[in-house]
Amino acid sequence: METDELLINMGPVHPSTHGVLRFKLRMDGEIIKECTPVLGYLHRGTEKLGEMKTYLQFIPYTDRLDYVSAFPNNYVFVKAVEELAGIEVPLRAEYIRVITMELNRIVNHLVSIGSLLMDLGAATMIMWGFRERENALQLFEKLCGARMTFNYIKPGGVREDIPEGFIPQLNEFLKDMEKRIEDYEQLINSNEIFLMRMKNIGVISAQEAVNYGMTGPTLRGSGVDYDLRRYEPYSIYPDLDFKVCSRPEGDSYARYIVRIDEMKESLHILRQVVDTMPEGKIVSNPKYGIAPMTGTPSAVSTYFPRIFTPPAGEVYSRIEAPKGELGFYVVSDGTTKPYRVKIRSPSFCNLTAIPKMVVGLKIPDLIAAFGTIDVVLGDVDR
Amino acid sequence: MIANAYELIVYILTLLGVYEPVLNIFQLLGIEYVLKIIIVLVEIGILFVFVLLTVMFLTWMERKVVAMVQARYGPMVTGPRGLLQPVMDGIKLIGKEDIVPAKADRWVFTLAPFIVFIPALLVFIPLPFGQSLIISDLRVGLLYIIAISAVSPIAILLAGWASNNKYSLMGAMRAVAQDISYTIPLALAAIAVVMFTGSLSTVDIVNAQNGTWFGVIPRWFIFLQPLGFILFLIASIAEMGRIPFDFQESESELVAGFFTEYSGMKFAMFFLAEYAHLFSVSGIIVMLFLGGWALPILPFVPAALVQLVSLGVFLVKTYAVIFFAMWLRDTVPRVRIDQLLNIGWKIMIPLALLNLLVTGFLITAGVF
Amino acid sequence: MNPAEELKQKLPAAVVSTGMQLNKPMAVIKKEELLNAAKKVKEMGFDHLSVITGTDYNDHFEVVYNFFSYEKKQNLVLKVITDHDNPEVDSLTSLWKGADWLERETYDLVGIKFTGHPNLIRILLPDGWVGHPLRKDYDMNTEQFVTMGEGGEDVVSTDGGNLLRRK
Amino acid sequence: MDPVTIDTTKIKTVKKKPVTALEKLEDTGLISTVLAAREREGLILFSTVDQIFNWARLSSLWPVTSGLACCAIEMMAVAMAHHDIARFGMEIFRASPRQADLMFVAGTVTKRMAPRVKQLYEMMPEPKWVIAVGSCASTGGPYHESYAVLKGVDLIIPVDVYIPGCPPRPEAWLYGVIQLREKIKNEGYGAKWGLNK
Amino acid sequence: MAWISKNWAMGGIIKGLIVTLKHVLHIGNRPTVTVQYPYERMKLSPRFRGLHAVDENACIGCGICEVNCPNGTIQIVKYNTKWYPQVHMGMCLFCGICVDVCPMNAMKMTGNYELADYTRESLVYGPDRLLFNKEVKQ
Repeated sequence: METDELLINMGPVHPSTHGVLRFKLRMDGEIIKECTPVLGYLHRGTEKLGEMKTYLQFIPYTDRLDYVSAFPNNYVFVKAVEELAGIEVPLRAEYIRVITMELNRIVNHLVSIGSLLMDLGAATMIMWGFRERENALQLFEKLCGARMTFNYIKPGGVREDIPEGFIPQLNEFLKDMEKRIEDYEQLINSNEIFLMRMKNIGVISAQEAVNYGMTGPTLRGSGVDYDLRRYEPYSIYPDLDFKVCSRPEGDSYARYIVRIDEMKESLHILRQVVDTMPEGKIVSNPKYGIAPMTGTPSAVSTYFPRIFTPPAGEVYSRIEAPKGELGFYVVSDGTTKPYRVKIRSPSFCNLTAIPKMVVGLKIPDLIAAFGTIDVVLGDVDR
Repeated sequence: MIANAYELIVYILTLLGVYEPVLNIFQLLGIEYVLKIIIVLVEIGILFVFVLLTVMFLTWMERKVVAMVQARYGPMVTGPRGLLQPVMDGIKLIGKEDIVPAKADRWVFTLAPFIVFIPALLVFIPLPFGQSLIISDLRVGLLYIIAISAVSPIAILLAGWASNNKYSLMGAMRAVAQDISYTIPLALAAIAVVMFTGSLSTVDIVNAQNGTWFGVIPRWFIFLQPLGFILFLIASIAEMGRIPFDFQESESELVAGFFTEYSGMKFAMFFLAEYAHLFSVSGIIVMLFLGGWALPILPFVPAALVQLVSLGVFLVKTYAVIFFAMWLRDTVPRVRIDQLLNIGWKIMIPLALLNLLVTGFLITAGVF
Repeated sequence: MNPAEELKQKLPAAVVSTGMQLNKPMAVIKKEELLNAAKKVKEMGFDHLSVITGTDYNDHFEVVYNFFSYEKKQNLVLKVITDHDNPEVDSLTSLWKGADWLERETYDLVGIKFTGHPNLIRILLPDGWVGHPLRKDYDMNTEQFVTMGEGGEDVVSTDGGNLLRRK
Repeated sequence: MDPVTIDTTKIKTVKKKPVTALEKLEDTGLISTVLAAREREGLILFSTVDQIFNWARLSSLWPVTSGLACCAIEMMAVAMAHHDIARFGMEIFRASPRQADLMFVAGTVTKRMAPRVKQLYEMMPEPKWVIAVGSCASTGGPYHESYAVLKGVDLIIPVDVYIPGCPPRPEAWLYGVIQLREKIKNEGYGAKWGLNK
Repeated sequence: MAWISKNWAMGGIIKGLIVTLKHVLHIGNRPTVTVQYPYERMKLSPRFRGLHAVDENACIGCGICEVNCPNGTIQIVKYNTKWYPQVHMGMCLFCGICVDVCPMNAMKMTGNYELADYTRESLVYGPDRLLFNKEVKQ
């Protein structure tokens, strides 16, 4: 019998491509023979805009790269600038930054797991995930006045100090979250249909994962026990006790479990940070050292110069964002604006492996594998 | 004894003292068959309205159950607790533009929703809603039900093919594969019940379940056929096309499955058919395994109320099954199409055959 | 030992100079020797290619490669300097598959050609886009519009007439 | 487009819970149309159709699932437990534009995406509405200087309601939805089809 | 048979069903969390960055906010013989930089997020709608 290959365009407007990604699929019946992701439907030219804005003006734009977890984006750009200009950061500011980043990791994984389950057809998990996310977002709003796009971390510190009532609310959230993670595990982890859909799907070996440049939970799901927080420590992570979660299987289920474990680990970190939080200043001034003032609304505006010129040079700074290794390559020519900003986004590099992972699978498997890679299109296309 | 809804209507009219004079008039004119037709039409009208109202209520219920599981309210603004929501959806869909894609096969494209919708109504004919609330007690009622529900794959295939859309076609192919592979265990599980009753008539099946063992346990077939019940339940959820088996409309994979290209009223007909199907299949489950309208306390109910009570019993049981289907939908993800077929062919059919074998053996051995 | 110095010892012909990119050891590599140097770098255990990026310095381009070693926990930066008129360097896709998209992106936005790349086409911008946006001489004033052609492919033109509702 | 002109100053938000029957009717969306019908003389029957259809339309706006960028995450948040757009009967996000009435343009419309957004809009059956959510969709917002971003989605498709915010918090979003309901309430039947005088 | 009992005992599904049933019946501190927006609102943080407000007396019209705005949202316009900022809400990022940089602390951001409107032009908030001692919305 004569058969013909079926060409399918998934996306860019498709319910399960997490935004505007498009897959060109060459199918043999229901089997995927070749998968070509087509990117760029959300390419907004952030890197070019970086050259047109001053350092302080560019910080809000970093929020909008990976909009599910904006704090790490914020932080890594600021970290690059701080390294470039040699700004020292007060300890309390670092603690606040770690709180925000770890909370954001939980939020990110909630969204990631939720949308994975929604793609698989179970709408309940995403509702529950967003319910807890909303509590976290209320914390964010309390802290910085916005829910998703914060513009909170500034070179030399943070924009405002922790408000009253923040820590008790955070503690409540942590207590609540533990129970809720149990719920999720009970709902999903041993569900036979879920296991059928996830086990041995989208397998990628450790060696291949490294070769493709995958990072984050996707890499740790393949058994590479690697986390920048541990091996290239930044901020106050050297002082904290946490374990790096990894699973050897390298399939979709392993990546999912790694995310659940990481949420628990983040709760552990947050508890430590809250317990050992020091008093002190929240912002330092590159010219005058640590500013003699804390907690007032416009601390940054008073003690951080509006016009800010780091010395000429280049830096590649990276951290462990929820999705993987997030890096900013910033070149300064000594003026008020960066000469070049390059964003090494984890989603972009993790997505490289998708064509390899899904060959021989079916469309539903593509969705399952793609969901566990946890891609945000703002981060891919920039 | 009143056998079906027609006789019930005649009985009620006689009680009211209306039937005799009207019949006399018609007999005078020599067209008494017209009266019969009118009564049948009234019957069908009542059924139609009932199905429509049920479907509307079901969509509302579905949204409310989902909302409860997900810690929210569901429709609230339109009408009290959002009860008017499905009505509004219906009116809106009537007012929508009706698009036929340029490359679609117009005739088949328009025909398909009707072919889906009409069998969904026809299934209700031999379904006993109460002691004598049945449109017609066909002697082969069960066979009729299985045969009628086999029509819908054809319509789905027509709809998917006529849309001229890859997603539609794939959705249709999947739906058909699924329907075929699950009709067999469905029928096999039902046959085991028929072996007890020795009749395909739905009335006989329910009557066989009327009464108790030891005065306590109701004589429902679920206790005789637990495996058969589970198989029938799973197969009928697949037949209804609901999560975890909703391949006709697997939203995250195929946009909206075979009715991706449908809009307005035609889409509404698919929607109606889906929920009518949900109700009828739940009713069939109740009829086959949960005793239909039968309840041990029914003999103690005063004769005047027995129709109403039996209807109530049937509805409560049916809604319990429907609630289970909705509850399951909110809990589990969707299985993959090949896994679905694997389960159907490799597990369900052997199990159904085994069930049949054991049942036959036990009946022959005279255990029951 | 500083991996950049190590590389210089092993391949003295390829390394022009060594230095630091702030706190990471950096080696400037000759354009022709890049593939050899990369092979050597991979042998040295740098298995993670973190980022590839290009920068336009008006008179020349710099292509920067950041490597990381999972075993040694070390960083290494390679830098290649090309001329401005015809920027071309060797592709590293044969060594790191992750380099594929990073090189395509650099080609797309900065306009550096990677010889030996199996599929060097634009990745973020549609085919047919004029200019490479991250070059300093990119024309920001001419608006380019994308419309849909046959089969869902993108067609780029400066005329958005059939896309826009009103001028 | 634009057969309907609405005096924006007259529209007020519903702030307190409706108590009387009249207030409840107003809340569900019927009463304003009744008043409007009284004002239009000689069109009583037609206006009754108006009322019912408008009520139906504003009560069952099914959005099309088309998240573009940051705002799409807030769109999910709007549909989720805390804000629950289902209260307005809008939780049925249809993946197929053929069955949708409303499009949330939630996020940056890049030049590459613009023809697809336009196509999506054209695939929707009449009557249809568009809400531009967030700065990016309204005017290009943060990215309006960028080479790759369209400066506002209203350049390619007609927009009914703009919701500023970057991204707007879900309550702002719901406020926008209420504004759209107000607008539909005051539309004549067939306004979207150009039948209105 | 072993395979069936391993994969099809359905223990996991039953566990999941129990969890969801708990939610339906509200067992174990799992209430409905919905905030019914038009009638009730979430508690807003005092730091929330919503619509701008300009102190009529403090603002000197220096234009520092205009210069520092990342994407040119703010324009200084003449109003009542003085110069005040005018904000295009349809373009604003709500980043708060204008508040940070204001030398006179005249720029504030209020908790007003109900800004949806029917036309693009009406998103431009002139001084008449931004200044303090005037009502923001009628």
